[in-house]
Amino acid sequence: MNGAGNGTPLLDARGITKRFGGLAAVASVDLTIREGEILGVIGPNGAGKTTFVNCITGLDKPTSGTIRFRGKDITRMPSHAIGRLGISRTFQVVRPLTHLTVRDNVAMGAMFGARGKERTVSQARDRAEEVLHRVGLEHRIDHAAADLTISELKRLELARALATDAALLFLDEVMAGLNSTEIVGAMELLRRINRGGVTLFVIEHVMKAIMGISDRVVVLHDGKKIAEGTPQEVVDRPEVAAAYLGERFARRAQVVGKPERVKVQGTLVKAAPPVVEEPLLEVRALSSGYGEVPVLWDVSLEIRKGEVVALVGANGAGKTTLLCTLSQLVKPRSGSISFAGRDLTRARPEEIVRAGIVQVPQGRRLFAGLTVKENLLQGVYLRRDRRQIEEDLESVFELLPRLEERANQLAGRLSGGEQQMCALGRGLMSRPRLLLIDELSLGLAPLVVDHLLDLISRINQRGTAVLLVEQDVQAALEHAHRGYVLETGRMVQSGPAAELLDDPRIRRAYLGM
Amino acid sequence: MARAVLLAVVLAALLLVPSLVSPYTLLTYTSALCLALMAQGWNLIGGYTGYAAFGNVAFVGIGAYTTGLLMLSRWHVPFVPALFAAALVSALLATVIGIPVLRLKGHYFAIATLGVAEAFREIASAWDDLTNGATGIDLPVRSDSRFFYYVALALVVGGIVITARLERSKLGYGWVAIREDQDAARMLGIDTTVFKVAAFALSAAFAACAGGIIAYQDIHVAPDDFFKIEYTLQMIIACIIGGTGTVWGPPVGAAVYQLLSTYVWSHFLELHPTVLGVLIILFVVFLPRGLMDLFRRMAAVARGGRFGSDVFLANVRASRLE
Amino acid sequence: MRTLSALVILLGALPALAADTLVFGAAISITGKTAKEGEYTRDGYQFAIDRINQMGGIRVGGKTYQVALKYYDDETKPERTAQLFEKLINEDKVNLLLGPYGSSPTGTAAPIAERYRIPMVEANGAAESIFSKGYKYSFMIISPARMYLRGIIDAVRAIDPSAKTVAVLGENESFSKEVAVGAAEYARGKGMNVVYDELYPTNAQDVSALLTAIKGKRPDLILGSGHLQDSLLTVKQSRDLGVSPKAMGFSVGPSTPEFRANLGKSADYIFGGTQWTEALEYEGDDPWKTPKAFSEAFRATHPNYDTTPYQVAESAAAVIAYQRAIEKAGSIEPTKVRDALAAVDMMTYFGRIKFDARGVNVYKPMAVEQYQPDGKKYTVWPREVAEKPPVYPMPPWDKR
Amino acid sequence: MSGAEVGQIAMNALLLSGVLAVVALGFALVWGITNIVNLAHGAFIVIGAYVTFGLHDFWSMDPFLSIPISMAALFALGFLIQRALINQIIRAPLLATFLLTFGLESLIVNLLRFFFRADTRSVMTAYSGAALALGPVRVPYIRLGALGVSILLVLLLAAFLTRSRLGRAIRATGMDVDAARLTGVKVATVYAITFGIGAALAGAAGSLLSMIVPFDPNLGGGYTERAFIICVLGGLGNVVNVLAGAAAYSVVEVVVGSRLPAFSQAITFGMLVLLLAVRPQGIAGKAFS
Repeated sequence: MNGAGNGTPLLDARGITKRFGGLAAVASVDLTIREGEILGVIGPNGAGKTTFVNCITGLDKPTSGTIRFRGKDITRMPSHAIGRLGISRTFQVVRPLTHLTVRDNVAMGAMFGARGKERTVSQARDRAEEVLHRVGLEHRIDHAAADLTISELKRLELARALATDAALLFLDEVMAGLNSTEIVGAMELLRRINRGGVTLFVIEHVMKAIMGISDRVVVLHDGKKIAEGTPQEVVDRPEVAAAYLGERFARRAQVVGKPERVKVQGTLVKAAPPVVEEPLLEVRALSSGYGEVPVLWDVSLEIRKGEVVALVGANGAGKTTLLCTLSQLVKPRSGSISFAGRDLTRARPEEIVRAGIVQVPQGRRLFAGLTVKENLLQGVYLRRDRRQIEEDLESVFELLPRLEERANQLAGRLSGGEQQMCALGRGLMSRPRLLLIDELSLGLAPLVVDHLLDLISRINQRGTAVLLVEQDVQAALEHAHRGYVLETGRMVQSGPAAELLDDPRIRRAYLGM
Repeated sequence: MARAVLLAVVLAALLLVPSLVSPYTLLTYTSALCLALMAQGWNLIGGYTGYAAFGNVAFVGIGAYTTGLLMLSRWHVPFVPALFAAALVSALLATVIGIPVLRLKGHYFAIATLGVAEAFREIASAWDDLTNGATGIDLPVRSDSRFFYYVALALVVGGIVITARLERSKLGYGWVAIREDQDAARMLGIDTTVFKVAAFALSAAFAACAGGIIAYQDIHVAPDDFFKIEYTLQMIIACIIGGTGTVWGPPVGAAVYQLLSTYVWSHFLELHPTVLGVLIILFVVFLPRGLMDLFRRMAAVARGGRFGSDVFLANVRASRLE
Repeated sequence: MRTLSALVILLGALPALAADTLVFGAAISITGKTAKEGEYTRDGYQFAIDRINQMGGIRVGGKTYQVALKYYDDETKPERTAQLFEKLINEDKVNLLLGPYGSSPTGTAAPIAERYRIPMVEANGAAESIFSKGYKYSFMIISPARMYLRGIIDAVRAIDPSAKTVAVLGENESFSKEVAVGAAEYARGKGMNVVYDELYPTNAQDVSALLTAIKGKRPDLILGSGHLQDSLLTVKQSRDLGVSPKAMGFSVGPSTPEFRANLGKSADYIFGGTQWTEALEYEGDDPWKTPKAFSEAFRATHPNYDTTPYQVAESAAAVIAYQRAIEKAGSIEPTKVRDALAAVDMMTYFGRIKFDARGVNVYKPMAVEQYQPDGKKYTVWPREVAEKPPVYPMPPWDKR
Repeated sequence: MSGAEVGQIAMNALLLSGVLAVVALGFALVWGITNIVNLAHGAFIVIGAYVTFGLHDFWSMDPFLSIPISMAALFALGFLIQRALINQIIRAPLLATFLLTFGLESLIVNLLRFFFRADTRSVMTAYSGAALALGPVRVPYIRLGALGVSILLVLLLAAFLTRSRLGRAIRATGMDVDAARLTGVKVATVYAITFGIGAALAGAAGSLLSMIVPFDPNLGGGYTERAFIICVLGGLGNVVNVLAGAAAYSVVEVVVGSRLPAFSQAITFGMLVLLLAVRPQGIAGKAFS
């Protein structure tokens, strides 16, 4: 598509297998990365994408197979030697050097990477400044990495990898958690980097991005390569749709690049209209933050009984902070929270749970060493009514039959989607009147996300109000009655979900259309 | 500029100390300097590289024995060359031990190093032919307390200069990168094993110098007196009091710790470990980032910030659990 | 007692004191591993000093000096001891030095005494290695470590010449090691077969592994060298494991009151080497004259002591040796006192005190004590001074 | 080595592992759940020993009967110390908690020494020293009883952690604090209870040890070290891991102790370091489950 590769193989991986215990996370994958191309890699969670990158970059040693970089065998090389040869990467979960400044973070790449030997410390710091300009982080140069927002951290990681002067960059979900506008910016940045002569290997769940920038796409599933080709070829393959995309996204993917918005309809379960107009949660002029840093200013919000409300906004806008403040994991500084007529502004977290507000946190946060059933039972920690607990367990199993099959498995062994189901189940077990769901789809394959969104609607139809925070703004609004827009800690807009979907400002800001 | 003047004044004062105080007081100052030296060494591995080493006392002991045995050997090596040889031997041993042990992380590294120190203590007790076992060895007597003071002072000043230079070098940057995130550091091309072993070996050399000085001053070297966990704890406490991962933290912390413990000990004869325990607890709870951090905050106040009890309580608030 | 010593410390702080008070300085283990023994040492020093003061002080020429003790806690850490001696000499300007408790602290204190040419009489560091270095200013009032267990071997051999095998186990620490080595050498010299001879690490809380190995060797005599806790542990675990030799003896332990308090009847039949017992029949030229009188006087002022530990007696004897030397020297000048000490030859309640060229007391024999089934402790060796003959052999643990 | 000796060594190892399991369990629980390496664990053990000694000395209470009292007293103490002190820095880095608990250890031991002097104590009963003879192998009744108590405590703890609501909450909190909060767990209380249980187990261990070995205030340090090694050997994963660690450690200590006593610690630690070098992440996972 854009800057195509010249075809010379840069990195050649043959028969890469990585076993953990008996399980093959990667099973004899052959993959060639050509000089100058952007190779996109997609696949459901647990497909082995990150493990594959770990094998190439030396963080994991492959069980078998060979890796050649520019013809040289690097299979058994330690990471740092691989790094010095000119291969660098970012991490799926950002790993900044937290206590150092942005400049020093990037300078590390410049002083130790492929051309580190040629630079002194001060030259490396100059080089860092240059790279930071390129990724647009120059205004944060003297801040500690700890002070950056997620999207800034993603750029910082990219800058650090770039500063190593690597010829080949592995980018592991650099766009996860970015909103649509940011994604457009990130795509542009990656193209620019690629044009500068850097070969890119991009793992991404954001289909729009992968379709938009990749010269070629590889699909991994269960540790095996199931498809390879141009983006369009791959999307058209039925097994890819079945394994990964799901019907809805398959269709959406085709939309990419077209300027007008295409309404996606049909199989979606739309939210039913709320039953009552009675207010359940009332938040007035709430402010909060962490330590010295304020995050939320004067936020007001209302949720009525039986309603699904979507909360949207850019990364770092304070969505998770708002949820955590409602759960009292973060203490409010001013303002009030009232729930079903009770003032909960100064309540402790367990009182919030008792009152009927339950948060399903970002990243699931299951108790990995407890079984699925124990996780669900932990959800009823505050309840003592044994018989009803049994009934509730039955009804959660009925709603989420997967969980019943896995009841005695450790939660840590579940796939991403199953984990999210377990987290939802755990939340439901305490019979919440209001469910706060944070980033339902984060890190999940589109097919799974579809299923979970349907579940939310069904939970709602049983009478539970839902506050849904979701990076996929469109999906969230399509499943909500009303929506709120949070921008840098302030509530800037609210209204019926359909209106927000059609609001041109929202579409521009968050849907990138 | 003001800083340079201040440093010169402090150095001049330190050089004059021996003519101003009694030999005993000088002795406590020498002890403080030796502690500072150990703490400076620990700071490289524990502070900059972020590895909670709990066995650095092994190198104090090895330094003491090497210095002593060389001086007693048939070559009668003079003290200063013996001290340098001891530093070298310790550094070499640290390299050999470090390669496997530095693969460990967190608590596991801590206990493994603790174990190494214990093992060395026992070897020193049991290896009669070399170390004269539990009886220990006796060094030649030298009763010039100024000599020990100046040697220790020179090494501490050298330690400050070395630390300051390393902090701005690639080695120092690499250590900090390892402390912050080892995998990320590796991916940037840092050979973490080499960097960590370098930090460990250097810290061992510092500890060995301190051990050698103490050995020569105390005349007698026995396993239980040198391979004891108190030294490890003292160097860590000194670092914590001063501030880990800073150039000035360890010497400042060592001075404060020595002052405190001398004071406590002479005023609370039977309860001094209790009082010292309470002091450690107070420092850890209220000033976990050390005095250097406090000084920085105070400097910020001088430039127009505000200052209140919340300087201390902020630390509590940051690390307590509601 | 404690208030008294606190008072002394307080007094020691007063500058006016120096005029007619003679101050002894010492660093003693008030805390740490040998805290208990440190207490005995302090109480012994203080008891003798109080007694001298009651009698009017020490007469030097025409002048009479009151005597005081200035001490610090060395935490049973030898390098602390060294620092404290520096402090005592330089800051507190003490006149003369008394030894710390234990061989290692004594080992670091001796060179400091040497450096400042101030004599140190010590009563609690029995490791001979200290005295092989040619120090001129250190004097040891007690028998050296290697002698500690000889009496027990002699006693057993005297009753039962057929006792042939001996097992020695000791703590790996300078004093106990010398004791163990001395005992094994002596036993071999007497034609016995040393079937087991091992050291275990300091602070051991379990010696059952060693005892299991010893049990297999079936020795006639088991000798232990360590500190109180080690002997208690060895007896307790021997009984648990049914290790039942014909006799058992320890360098430290049986002579302390805690030994029977902790072991009850299991303490019976066990031999203990001791520097001194109140049953010994010395007739001395000192404030108390006899061991019995010393012991009674001490217990009268220290009601919390049931018996008088030998550490108290030997520590007090160090002060008495000083008293004699100072009076002989007619001066409190340290070098003169040192020369007078070197020439001391006196009989005391503690036994005869005369130092050899190394500074070690030459005439002091070790005694052996034994708890007997009546629950009392008797001096059983040397035969000439024994209160009762030793009971031998020791019955098996379950036949008592 | 004779058959009788081998048998006795094996029996010693078995008896030792029972007590060490109780010593290590409390330590492992606190480490696994709250991520605190409690260097004051040994001090708690000493307090437990003194409780039993005191009750036996003043009221002639049977030492085995005093175990619940010792556990209750230490539970209360542990709970309070956690709430008042450790809770203040629980989220600070490893070193801070290491040092805080070290300061506590030094403080407690010194206070004990101040009040009880440095005297060596031991608890003597009518049945002290009596032993069951299995052929040439002797099994002292007290140690056998201690083994029984250890097994009972281990079973009780395992049942509590897996069967009870509070036990499950403790494990959940150990895995994810915030998630536990979101299910309504009062984390500070759960931490304090966990620390209390750890201290109570230390108290039980101290009571048992007071019957087995003579002790003074310095008894504890060595046991903290052992608990640490056992946790590393066995891993913190769960009760079974700790038992395995205690058994492995006991065998090493007893066997090495009977052959090469002077090198027992060097060999034990040497093995530990080797083991860690082969498995740098420790033997098992981290969280207690």
